[in-house]
Amino acid sequence: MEFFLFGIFIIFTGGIISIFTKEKFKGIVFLIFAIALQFFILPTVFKILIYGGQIESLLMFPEPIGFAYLRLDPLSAVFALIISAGALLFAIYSIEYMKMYSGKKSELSSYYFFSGLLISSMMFLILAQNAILFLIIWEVMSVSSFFLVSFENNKPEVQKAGIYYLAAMQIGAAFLITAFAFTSASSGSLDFNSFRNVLNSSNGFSTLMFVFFFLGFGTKAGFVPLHTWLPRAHPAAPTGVSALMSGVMIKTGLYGILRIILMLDSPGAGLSYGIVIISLLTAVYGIANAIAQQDLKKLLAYSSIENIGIIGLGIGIGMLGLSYNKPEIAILGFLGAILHIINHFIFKFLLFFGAGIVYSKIHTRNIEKLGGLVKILPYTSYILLIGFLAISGMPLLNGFVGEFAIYLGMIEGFSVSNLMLNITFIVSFAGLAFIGVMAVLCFTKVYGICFLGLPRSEYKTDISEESIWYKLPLMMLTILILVIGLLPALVLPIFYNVVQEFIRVDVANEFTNILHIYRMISFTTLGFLGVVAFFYLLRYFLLRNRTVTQFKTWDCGYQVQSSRFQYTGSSYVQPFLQLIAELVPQKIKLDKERVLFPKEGFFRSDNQDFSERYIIRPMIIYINRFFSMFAWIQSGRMQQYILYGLIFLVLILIWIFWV
Amino acid sequence: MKFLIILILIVSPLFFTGLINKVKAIWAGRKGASVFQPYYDVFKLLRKGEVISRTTSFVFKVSPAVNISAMFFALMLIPFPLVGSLISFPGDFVLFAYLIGISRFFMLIAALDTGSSFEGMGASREITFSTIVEPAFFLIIGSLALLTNQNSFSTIFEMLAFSSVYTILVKILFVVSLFIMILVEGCRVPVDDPDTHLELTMIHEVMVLDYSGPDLAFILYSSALKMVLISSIIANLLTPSSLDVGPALLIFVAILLAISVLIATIESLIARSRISHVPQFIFLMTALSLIAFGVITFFLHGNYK
Amino acid sequence: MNNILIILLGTTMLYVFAVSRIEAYVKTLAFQGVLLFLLVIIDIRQMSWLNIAFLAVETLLIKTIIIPFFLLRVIRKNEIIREVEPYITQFYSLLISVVIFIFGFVAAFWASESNTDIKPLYFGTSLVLIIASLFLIISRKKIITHILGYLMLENGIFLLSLSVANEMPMLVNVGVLLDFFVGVYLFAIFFNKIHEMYDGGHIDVLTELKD
Amino acid sequence: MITLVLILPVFLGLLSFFAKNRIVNRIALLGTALVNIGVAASCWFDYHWYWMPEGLQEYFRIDSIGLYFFSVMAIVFISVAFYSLSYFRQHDFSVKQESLYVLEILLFEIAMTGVIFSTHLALLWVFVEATTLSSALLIYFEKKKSSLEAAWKYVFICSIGIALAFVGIILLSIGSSSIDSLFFGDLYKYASEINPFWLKLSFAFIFVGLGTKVGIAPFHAWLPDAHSEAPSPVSALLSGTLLNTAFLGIFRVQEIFVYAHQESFTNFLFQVTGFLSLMVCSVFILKLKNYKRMLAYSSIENMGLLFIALSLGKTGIFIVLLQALAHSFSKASLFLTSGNILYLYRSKKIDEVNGLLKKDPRTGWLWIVSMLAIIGMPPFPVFLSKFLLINALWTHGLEWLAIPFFLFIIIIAYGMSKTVFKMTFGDNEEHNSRTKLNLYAYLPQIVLLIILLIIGIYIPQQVLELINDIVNSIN
Repeated sequence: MEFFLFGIFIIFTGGIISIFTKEKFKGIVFLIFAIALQFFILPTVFKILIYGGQIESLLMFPEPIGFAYLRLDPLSAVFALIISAGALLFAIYSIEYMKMYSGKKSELSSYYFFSGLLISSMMFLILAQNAILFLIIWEVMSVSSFFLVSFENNKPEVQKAGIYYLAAMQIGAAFLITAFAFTSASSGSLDFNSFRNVLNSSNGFSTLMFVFFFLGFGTKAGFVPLHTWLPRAHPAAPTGVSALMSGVMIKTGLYGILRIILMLDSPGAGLSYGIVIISLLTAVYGIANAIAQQDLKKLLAYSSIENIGIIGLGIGIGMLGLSYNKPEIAILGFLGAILHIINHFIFKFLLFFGAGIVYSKIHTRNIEKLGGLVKILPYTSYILLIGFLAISGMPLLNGFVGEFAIYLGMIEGFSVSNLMLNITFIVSFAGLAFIGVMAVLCFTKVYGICFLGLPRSEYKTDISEESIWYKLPLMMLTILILVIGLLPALVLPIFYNVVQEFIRVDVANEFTNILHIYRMISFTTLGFLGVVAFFYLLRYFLLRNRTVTQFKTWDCGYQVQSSRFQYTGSSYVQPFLQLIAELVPQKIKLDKERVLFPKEGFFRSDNQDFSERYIIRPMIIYINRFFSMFAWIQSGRMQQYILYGLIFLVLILIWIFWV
Repeated sequence: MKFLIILILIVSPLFFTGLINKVKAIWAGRKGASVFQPYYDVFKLLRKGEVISRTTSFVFKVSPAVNISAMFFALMLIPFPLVGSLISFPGDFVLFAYLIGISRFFMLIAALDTGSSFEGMGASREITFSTIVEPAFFLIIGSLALLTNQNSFSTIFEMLAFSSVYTILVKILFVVSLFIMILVEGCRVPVDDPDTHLELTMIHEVMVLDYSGPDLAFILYSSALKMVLISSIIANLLTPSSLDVGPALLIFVAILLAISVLIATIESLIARSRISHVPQFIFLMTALSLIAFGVITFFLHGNYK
Repeated sequence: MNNILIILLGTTMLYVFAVSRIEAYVKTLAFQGVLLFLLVIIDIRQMSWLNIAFLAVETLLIKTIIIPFFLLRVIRKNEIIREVEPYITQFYSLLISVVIFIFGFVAAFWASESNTDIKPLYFGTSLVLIIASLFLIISRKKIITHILGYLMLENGIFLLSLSVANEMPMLVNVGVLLDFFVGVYLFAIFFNKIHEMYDGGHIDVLTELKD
Repeated sequence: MITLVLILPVFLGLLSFFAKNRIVNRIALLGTALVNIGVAASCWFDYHWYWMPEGLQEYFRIDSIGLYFFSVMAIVFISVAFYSLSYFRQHDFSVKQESLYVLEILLFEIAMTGVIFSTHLALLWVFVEATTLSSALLIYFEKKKSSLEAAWKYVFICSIGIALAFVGIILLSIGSSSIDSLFFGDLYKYASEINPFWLKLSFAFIFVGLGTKVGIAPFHAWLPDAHSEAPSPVSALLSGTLLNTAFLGIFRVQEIFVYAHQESFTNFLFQVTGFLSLMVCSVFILKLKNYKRMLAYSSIENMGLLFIALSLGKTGIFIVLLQALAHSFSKASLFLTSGNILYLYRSKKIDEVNGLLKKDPRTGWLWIVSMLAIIGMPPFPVFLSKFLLINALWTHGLEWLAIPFFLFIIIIAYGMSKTVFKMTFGDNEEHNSRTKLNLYAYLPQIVLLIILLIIGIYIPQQVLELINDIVNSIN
């Protein structure tokens, strides 16, 4: 444990030291510390994951914190894994990416300092077992990430996004503080273990507390309708930070939820259904909005919401399995959730890095302005194809592995004879398919429009090839994707102990069955890969001594004058958006003169966030209106002020005489 | 045995296409080309060179191969009455759907790769309709799994016997909706018209406008195979499991033929509907599957209520 | 005897609401000082001589002589001879003051029943003085009037403390007196400043700071 | 000891007033500050040990809570004293002005010390009034129109309030005529003999009076003006120590109710006013134009928190002490930093300040961190007190109060952070000429924040003992 803690300390000091180093070495220094972090964290983590068990150490604080256990159990270990891996990738990537901001010394120092703070706080968070300590670290995490989000704070929109993010985090924290305070008050201790009997007492209070916890952690994780900060914060932040936040930090919210679930003996069916429904909603909502986006990073942010929904679905299924006492369902649900947490971390890092590379080269994130990047940035483009396939949950790649476990969980669930359960599972079964195909729509749009075809705007001519600092993390992530995607049976056993932690009975046999299924899948998919290769070679040999002419796109003889004639992203998704127009409200601004020979028109369509437009904004407006009613009290008239006091005095006197 | 059937099915798809054309010709009062015409076309294409757009990239070249091999492996997962499928494991139908999905993915980006507005339009329509078809298909398979309490293609269809009135009803509903799925995925009237190449209502054909030579051959073949896949699911639904192997397989093949004939008939009798009306038509599939699901739940939970 | 004095003291408040010249206010203040002095002198309870001497000095010297003259100087310096400008007209304020009177004495007698060792007349009059002077402060616009109102309030409180049997320690009395004195001095300073900076000691000029 | 802190400053002040010498001024100021610290420190070892001349024995005593507030005050005062050096540097005052400043600030400090240590209710009243009078001229120190208005409102409203408080005291002496003493000790001892009706009646007046000094709604109206118009170090003192001392007065009176088992009355009063103050703050926090006024409103909010906490019994007192300390230090640091900003930008308008981080990073970061400390970001102690407050609300069965509480708290936190980040972030094209501030403009805040950090994570054993001692000393 001391080893682990020292690792946390290492990355923190890394942040501090990089403040004092010369500008061009800051990144390198931070990278060195990040690598050191791996050596301290990973051995412990893998030991826990593979052999199970837990290590803990006791910190003694004075009142009011009191004693605080730091515990590393398999669940924490999973998150420690992605955090440390994320730190490493982030460090590598930042070196090249932050060259965009060379010359801003103080900003860069704060960037690395807060990155160190963020990573170390996340790492510490998953250990803390004491309510106040947990909350303290939680808030430190929020604040440090806030400073990272508002890195380019000279831009007003970035400032806005930062403040919005901070406010959202405050609301979430309010729920958490309330939940923790009430729970600890009624349990009489701040230690998590003491919460068990409170949360398991079968009265409305425990349910309420769970709801509060869910709201608090859900704000961080980005469950609908608490997600609105995500699509604002991610585009604002530097790409490395967006990756770190979307890949790792929002997972801490899920960690919290899972931690609370671990405290429940058997989660109530009602809660489980609630989580399934909300997650389904989140996923559909997220991907539907992602489809509509034109900003690359905003799109990725919404897709994070979608993936959070999928993970939540897995969790919900696991909880249902527990509450109906069907371990074979629960194991699949939780396994799927954990797998998808890992997978989403991997491909979301990949995609954000890719988006960042595009931004750093082309200096735009607007999909409609991009195109034909595959000719300019071949390496990135080919790697990103894998990334997009993976995030759309295509077989061969890791996205499918996680989702398949969730599918299997539902299929197992069909065998339970319970009307409610059947309906839920069928609906979510079809729903997940719907989400999958929408993901295909979304990411074919991104890849087809941005990377294929012809450029839709003038790029600056000398776009250099990607540097090694860009290639390295992409390569690492691709290898991970392929390994998990092609050989899931090798990777899965690592997560056995985690799942075991949730299902208290021994599920070794079920697990071996699952492994067998995954072997079948990897066998099939590898065969599939072989056949693809075969057909490609066949094509090659067929064409070897034939003439292959390069010509402009035939297009039924219709000759394209300029690249602006290509299909745009918005036109690609327009038919689908018409089908779901209610879910993604479009704001269309069209002015063209209605004369016989119109000169010049203007058309602009941008989509708004449903819950922001119909839930968040009205709430803010009403609160403002309420408070503005009292604006007159500070009128500057002294006698009025004295009168307040006298009136209040009289009121008190009246009260005294009455009582 | 399995291998034999799969072999047959691997060579047969183009035959079904030919059959459809033949029947259509007969409906039109023409003599029509030979049933094996599609084979001649494909072989001709395989022997030709290619014209490839300068705009395109690696994706454009690889996607036909991905497409065709995806269909092959989907075929591996399809069971046959009393014989079962080549590869079978719990949840294999999910993999089946996702294999079709990956082929779709590649076809879409290949279409966008040409940078032509025309093919982009086709891709956009293709995926829009798939977003409706896909959940419905999962609804069907899911409800079947629920009904039979099984978790893989082959076992599901083993368990499906003409046991009760419910199952018959369910089967009919599913058959109809799956048939709609064929029309959509196979780009048939009233969703799409495979005969034309130059109409703004085109969906599938327009996506592959820029393909030529072997690639086009692959595509033609795999789209034919896709139809066979789905119709063989229908056939599975309809084949009575009380027979022994020989007759069962015969009925199986007969149903496949019948489906192609039916498609041809519809195509010759009905006009293609406006593109804006297509979604409603596809939603019919979802609706039917939902009804069927309702029937199933009633069947499962109604008796003890 | 002292009851008459107290009634007189009460009626000064009515007079205050009746008249509208500032100098008259100051004179009233001085008169109140005299009355308080007499009250202190007349009912010599078993107080320590030191205490009596102190109170005598306080009332006669400070309340009656020093502060009024000091204020007169301030007023003359800033040549305020204009009328006071009430928010509420003379008539209504007079009416209200009468109401205050009635309320004060009702409260006093009620209190004396509940608690035996307070003298109802003292108590009532002091209540009247306090409430009336607060009303004066709220209802008038001139800052000087506020200061005068504050002083009358202090007189009322003094009377109230007289009405209580037990007395404060000397230290406290000295402190109170010191505060009172310094306070008035400060008021005068600020009043002069305000007159320099804004022309006219009108409270409405002091409404710059607001949200 | 107490005589030292009560008498010495007078001499020093008068000395510097008459000497008219910059060196003497500094010696007087820092000397007093150091003496205070020294006395506080020596009392930490044994606060029952003190020396007083016979006559004053009974009037001044150091009890545990007095020591606690005195130490807080001493620390704030020394940081203010050091900052004043930089303040003198910022506006080059004449020697005369400096001496006047020193004299007034020392008198102010003495008055507050008196409030903390006095054991007699009326004496406490005297010192509270003295604080008003001594600080009034300080508010008007920079001789601006607006500051004159602020000072007038401050001194007049507070005087009226204090007068009412005296009425309250007299009423109490009527009610407690059987005791015939206003020493807190006696009042506590014979609390049960006091006629509850008169007790409540008197408390109504005393609460209005001292509450006016504490600046709790609805008697808060003078506070934003005074705190925003005073020179920054003075604002720091006003907000960081004066409010606390006035609060201590109410605290001591409220203890009578605890001993008389009448506290339900005061608790309700405290909750009402507390939430009123939270609300007042959240009404204005979003529509303010002046950053010093923002700080003032946040003081109102924090006083509200103190009162809510005070209404929650034993656990409440722990929160009160923690919160009082946290608020004093962070608010002092904020006001001192606002002095830097005022110096750098020559404006109190929020819109005219931006890009602080670029103009002067140290000031910028101090501004941000102090803000985080006041809105209750961990690891600063305000967070602890808020958590414990919610906790206590639950244990007192008032959990529904958490809803308005968080509504207000979130709005306030949002408003403050929005303003602060608007000021610190962004570039500033207009003034890129960095104006140098000397070390004393940063050091005090840094020290205060470091102390806060320590308290927030790891409350030292002695402090904890003292706090527990206070909590237990209440029956």
